[in-house]
Amino acid sequence: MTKFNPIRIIAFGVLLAAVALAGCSQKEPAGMLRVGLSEEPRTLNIWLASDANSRKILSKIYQPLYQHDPETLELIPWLAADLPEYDPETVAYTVRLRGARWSDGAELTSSDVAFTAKLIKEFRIPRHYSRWKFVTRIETPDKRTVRFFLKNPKAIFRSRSLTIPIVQQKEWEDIVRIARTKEKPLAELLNHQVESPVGTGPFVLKQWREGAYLHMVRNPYFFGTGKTIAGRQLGPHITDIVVKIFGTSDVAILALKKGTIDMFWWGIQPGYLDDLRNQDDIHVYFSEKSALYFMGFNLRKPPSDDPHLRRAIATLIDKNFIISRILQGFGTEMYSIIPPGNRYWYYPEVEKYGAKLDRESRIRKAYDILTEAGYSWEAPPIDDAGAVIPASGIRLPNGQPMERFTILTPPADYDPHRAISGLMIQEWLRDVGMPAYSRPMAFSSLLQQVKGRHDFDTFILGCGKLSTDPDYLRIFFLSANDKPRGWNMSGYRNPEFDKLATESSQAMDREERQALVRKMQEIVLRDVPYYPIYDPLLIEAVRTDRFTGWVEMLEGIGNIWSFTQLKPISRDS
Amino acid sequence: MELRKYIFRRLIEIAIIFFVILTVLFLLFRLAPGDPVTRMVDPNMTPEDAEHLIEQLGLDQPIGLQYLYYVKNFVTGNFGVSFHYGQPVADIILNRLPNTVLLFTTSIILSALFGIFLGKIAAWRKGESTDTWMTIGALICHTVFLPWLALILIWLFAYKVGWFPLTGMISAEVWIDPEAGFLEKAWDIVHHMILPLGTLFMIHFGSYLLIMRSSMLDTLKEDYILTARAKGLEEKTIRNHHAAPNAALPVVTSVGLSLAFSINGGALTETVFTWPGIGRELVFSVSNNDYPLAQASFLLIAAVVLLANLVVDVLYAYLDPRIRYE
Amino acid sequence: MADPIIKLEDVTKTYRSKKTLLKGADQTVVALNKVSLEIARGDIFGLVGQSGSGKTTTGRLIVKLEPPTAGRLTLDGKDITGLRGKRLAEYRRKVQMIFQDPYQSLNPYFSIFDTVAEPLTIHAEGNRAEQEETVFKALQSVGLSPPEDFFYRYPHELSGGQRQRVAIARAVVLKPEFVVADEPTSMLDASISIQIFSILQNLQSKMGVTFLFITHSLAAAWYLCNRIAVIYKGEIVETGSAEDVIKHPRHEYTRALIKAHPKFGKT
Amino acid sequence: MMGRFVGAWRLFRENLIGRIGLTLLIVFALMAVCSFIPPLIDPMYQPMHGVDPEISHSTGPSMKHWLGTDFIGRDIFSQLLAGARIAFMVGISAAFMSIFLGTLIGMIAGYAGKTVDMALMRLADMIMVMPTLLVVLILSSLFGQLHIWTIVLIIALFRWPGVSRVIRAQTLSLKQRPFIEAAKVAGASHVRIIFRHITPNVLPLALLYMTFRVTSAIIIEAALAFLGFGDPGTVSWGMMLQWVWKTGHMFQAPYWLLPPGICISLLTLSFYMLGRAMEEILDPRLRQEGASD
Repeated sequence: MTKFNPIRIIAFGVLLAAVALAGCSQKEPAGMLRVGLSEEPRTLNIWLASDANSRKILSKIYQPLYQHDPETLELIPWLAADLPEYDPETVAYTVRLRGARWSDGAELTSSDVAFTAKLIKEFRIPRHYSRWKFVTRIETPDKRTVRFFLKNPKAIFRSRSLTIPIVQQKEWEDIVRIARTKEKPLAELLNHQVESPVGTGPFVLKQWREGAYLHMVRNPYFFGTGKTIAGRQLGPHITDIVVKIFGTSDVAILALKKGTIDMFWWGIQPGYLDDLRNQDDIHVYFSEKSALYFMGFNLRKPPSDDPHLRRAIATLIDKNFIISRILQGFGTEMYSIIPPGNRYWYYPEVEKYGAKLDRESRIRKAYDILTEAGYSWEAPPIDDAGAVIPASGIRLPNGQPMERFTILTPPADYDPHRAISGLMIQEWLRDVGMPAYSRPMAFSSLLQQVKGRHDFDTFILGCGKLSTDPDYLRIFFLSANDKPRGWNMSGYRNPEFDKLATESSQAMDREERQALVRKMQEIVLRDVPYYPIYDPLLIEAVRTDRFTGWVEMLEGIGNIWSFTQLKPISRDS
Repeated sequence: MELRKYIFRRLIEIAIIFFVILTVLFLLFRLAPGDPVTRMVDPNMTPEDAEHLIEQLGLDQPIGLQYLYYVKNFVTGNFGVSFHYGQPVADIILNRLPNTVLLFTTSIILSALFGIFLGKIAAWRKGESTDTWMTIGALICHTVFLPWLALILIWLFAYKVGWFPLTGMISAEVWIDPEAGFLEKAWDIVHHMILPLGTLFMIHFGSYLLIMRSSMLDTLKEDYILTARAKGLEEKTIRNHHAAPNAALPVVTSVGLSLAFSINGGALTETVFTWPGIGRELVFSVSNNDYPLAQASFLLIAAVVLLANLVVDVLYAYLDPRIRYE
Repeated sequence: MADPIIKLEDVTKTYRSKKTLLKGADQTVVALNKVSLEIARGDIFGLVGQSGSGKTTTGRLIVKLEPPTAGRLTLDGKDITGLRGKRLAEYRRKVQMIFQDPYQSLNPYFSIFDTVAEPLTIHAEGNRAEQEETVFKALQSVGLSPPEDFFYRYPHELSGGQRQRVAIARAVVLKPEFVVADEPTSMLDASISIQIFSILQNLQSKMGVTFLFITHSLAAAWYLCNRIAVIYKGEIVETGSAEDVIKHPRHEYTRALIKAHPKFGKT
Repeated sequence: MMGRFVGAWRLFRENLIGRIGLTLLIVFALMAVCSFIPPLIDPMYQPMHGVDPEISHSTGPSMKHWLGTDFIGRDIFSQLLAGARIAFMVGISAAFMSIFLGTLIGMIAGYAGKTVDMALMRLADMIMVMPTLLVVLILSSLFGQLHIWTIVLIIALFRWPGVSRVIRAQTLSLKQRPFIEAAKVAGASHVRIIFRHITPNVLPLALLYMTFRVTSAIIIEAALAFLGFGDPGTVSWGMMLQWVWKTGHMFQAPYWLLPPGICISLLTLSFYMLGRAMEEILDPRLRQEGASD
């Protein structure tokens, strides 16, 4: 200890710093795309991967039979050779495969497809099972043909079931056989460690160094290379993808600005925009999301069981305030349950409570709705002279004073937008004298309370990734789904709606289904079990100095089309 | 003999404390509303799917039975499978632990050495302006808000000046490069470590400096220092050979006692710097309801702190024979 | 010796010394070894011995600060070991103690009034006015005057002698029957010691308090006491009237004590 | 009593660190008091709900908004003032509770000894090995977003062991002091001895520790809020930092990032300096592990 001399350590530190400066020049091959990701992917096991980050990686490896066209969102044959053929007699779909190869060189055959579907059914893989349980039989007449027999006509089969990723029978056979013998087969399957997934996609995983990065390289057997699909000439032209894990978006932004990553693969907070827009070699993309952020009411108990109250609350909510301030303008006001971006199914003619009104008019309108429904006040929000004043002591039509009215929101760490929206809504409801309290809760407690125990007044939640098929409309409001853990969280029960919903799920004619879905939207917005608030815009940024050719699409630029078409910019200078 | 008995007794105490923590933790996680299945907000997840998954994860069993399994597994060294990663918890922890140990121990050792050295000087110059400024500096370092400081350091040194990489522990470019040798990789880690290390260092060294200063002042009042002076020994010798080694003892204890507190800072630092360690993993697993991983990481931290305290106590007894233990 | 107020019969007290972490085993130290004493009512009884002889332990056993390891202690013939509750409170009223170090025996955060009145408060004696009256008298009796000047002062504002007077006032405020005075003057100057002695004598004669006067000084014991016991290494080596013990010491240790004190040669 | 206090004050005034600490503290206390003013001037200065009707994104300092506005147009300066109030509230109440618990438990353990001591101290050991921030983090993420008072309570419940150890040691030494024995001989009950005799003697030490606990409580609350586990219905400095961070203004808006961070650091510094100064004045022997946390 006595020999310890800090001078030496300082000198050493200075030396280190000097070396650091010298060693700063990083070299990267021209074809290497460096991507910043917020968190590590959860797993490479496709059956466990329910998180966005795993899906981002795995979607470049495992491929579905059909993709969506980036512009029209129509189905595009991907592993399949053409669109499925439907035979109404036998209620069967026939899919023919294109000649694709797995990344180990083996051929993709109809038995791989059948194997995948059977695996989902046998193990009842969560999130997939509901899309496959109505398939009664699968036939593989030859190596390139698969035929699926359905119990009854299902509108979602084409768009929902046939878009799941296909896995290789050879890779999974043994795992499945072992898992079958275990006490908890599903858990066994989910917990299986996949080191190097075998897929048919444009890239294969070369290395995953946990906590640091993932390295993917081009799949030499990728079926699309050189082909033109959906009018697009496919590559991939990039040789490597390096996915770096950042943890905090601020630092990832700095990395993008500094040039240590080429793409920022998750939503950017609006605060950075001014800065990023000013930088020449960065391009910012704004993509629509297929998302629904909404306020849900509990229809099982007073006071939110009263549609008048729900309409009054809907009137009081200033979507413009939420979008222009809390979302900084990067979102669209939603009026129906289906996002306006989903043009085919979206119905614009629904009731738009209080759209474009100012604060006072909202209060007046809500006051009118409530007075008409029999509500009374100790101090009403509108005085005798007709001016808006602070209100208090609202009473229900039966004369009882309204009890504490709670607005549950996710916590600030999960989504600050919804937490702050909840606070603002609380203030707006207080304007008409409602004893409203916004209460952010840990996400799983919130869901437990809303979805499990049904113990709440209202909540604000979001579905960040709605499918393009509108089947969720049925799932959210079907009476049969009003049960613990069921998706009808509001407890909405309407036989008229149920009938339409069931019809829509079996309508094989697209236009017939469109009409049904529109009618459903109208009913829902009349009864407001959910009140849609906003659909945020996805902001993504890339560097423009090394790669070009990003494809914009619903859900952003990180789609398969971008990664197969992206080209390095040659830098000869 | 006595020492062995003492250590044995302490180990038993530690085992009991550990067991209590283990039980409390189990209860906390199980009594909390919600479960890892609930938080999967995906309309494709039907109630039947959820029930099935809960059954498969073993979450449907009576809580008593779950507890028995949990204890049995812990005793047999099976820490279960992470709900989130689907990997054995032990693997994840073994993967993250070395990173934490590297960052944390380096920072503690460096800051203790620096703190002792500067504290010695400050005490020696008590009342002079050197002392005052050192003390004020140490206080500022010790009380600065860590995550905020960390972010500003990143902005300044990694972005503006560009001396260091932004965050993380290694750069992919170096490790992918087949030509990169061991030295290059080692340097890469060191390079990434400097900023988080600096942050932790700042927070800790201030407190060690203050403790050393106080302890040194006490030591200087002792008779043997007076004796040494009377013998006409050189001041520097007295300071470095007589006073400092004894005065450093409380710093050693405080390293042990404040370990739990330092771990808070460690977790924050790891989180801000995306350092792939236990602290960051714990914060992450907690927000994901990943009970097995969160429990195991927390217990690991508790065990380390408990054992560190024991080591410090024993060490202290060796270094200072006046200490008695009951 | 017709009416002993306090009686010790074969009282033994042992302590266990604690081991250190690295070395040493348990050791038993005998502080008192089968000590028997009888103290007559109204007496000032001297217990003389050098430090570590067990004289303080004897005092502490009598006031029940510590339990004896073996043997019997009685007050008015009633066994006092294991007293609890009401009977212990009763005993506390009757038996008090004056401590050696007046700097340590007063709570620095208590005013003089609080200190002296504390026993009254504890035993719920009188209301505030009555307590003030009692405390006033107690302070007067130990020679602190004017007493009201001392009421709201704190120990650190007093001299050693004044503090010891306060301590005595506290000990006698309940009008106890028996007081253990544990070297009450060893921390004080000789002149002040004499004043303290006369206070004790006064109290004995006026209030009829019996004192156990613990001291290391034979001279002090001879000056103050009727009867003396000499204690050496935890054993009583000699008991008798003050005259007897000093004029005709039977034990070697007593002789050594006397020899060490040149003053006795002259008287 | 008075004389003592005056003496201590004189010593304190000579202590540079104490002076700096006190000055800073007074500044922050003034800020906390002033936090009530802005909402009175105009509802848009209400720190939580008030927004400037004309500003809908973060702007820099101006005459109307001295430190600028945050992303939805709230005034940063009034948030900063409100944050001072919250910081004092959190710091002092958590510290007070933990010191109260720690002192009580320490005195009981030290005075009772034996089994009680053993049980309490093992409990203390157990709590001491748990990193408080991580514990609150776990609780907060498990049991929903916690209310600020719940957070305060948890911090208090997990920060007493350090104090109780010191108080126990102090009690052990006090227990041997003759004035305690004198009280015993006078017939004082255990309760009376603990509360009337020991308490005033350990109080200065407890008070000293309180300043350190204030610091740690403020830091824990701030870190928790910063990570997003705080009470979003409260405008604390940590929450302000969380807003800067989560809305992507981290490196864009120094007028918003710097003030709360500086305030957290300086307020904790001021309490810490105060503690150090008190420590040096009270008794050098009291210095034990104060600086370690």
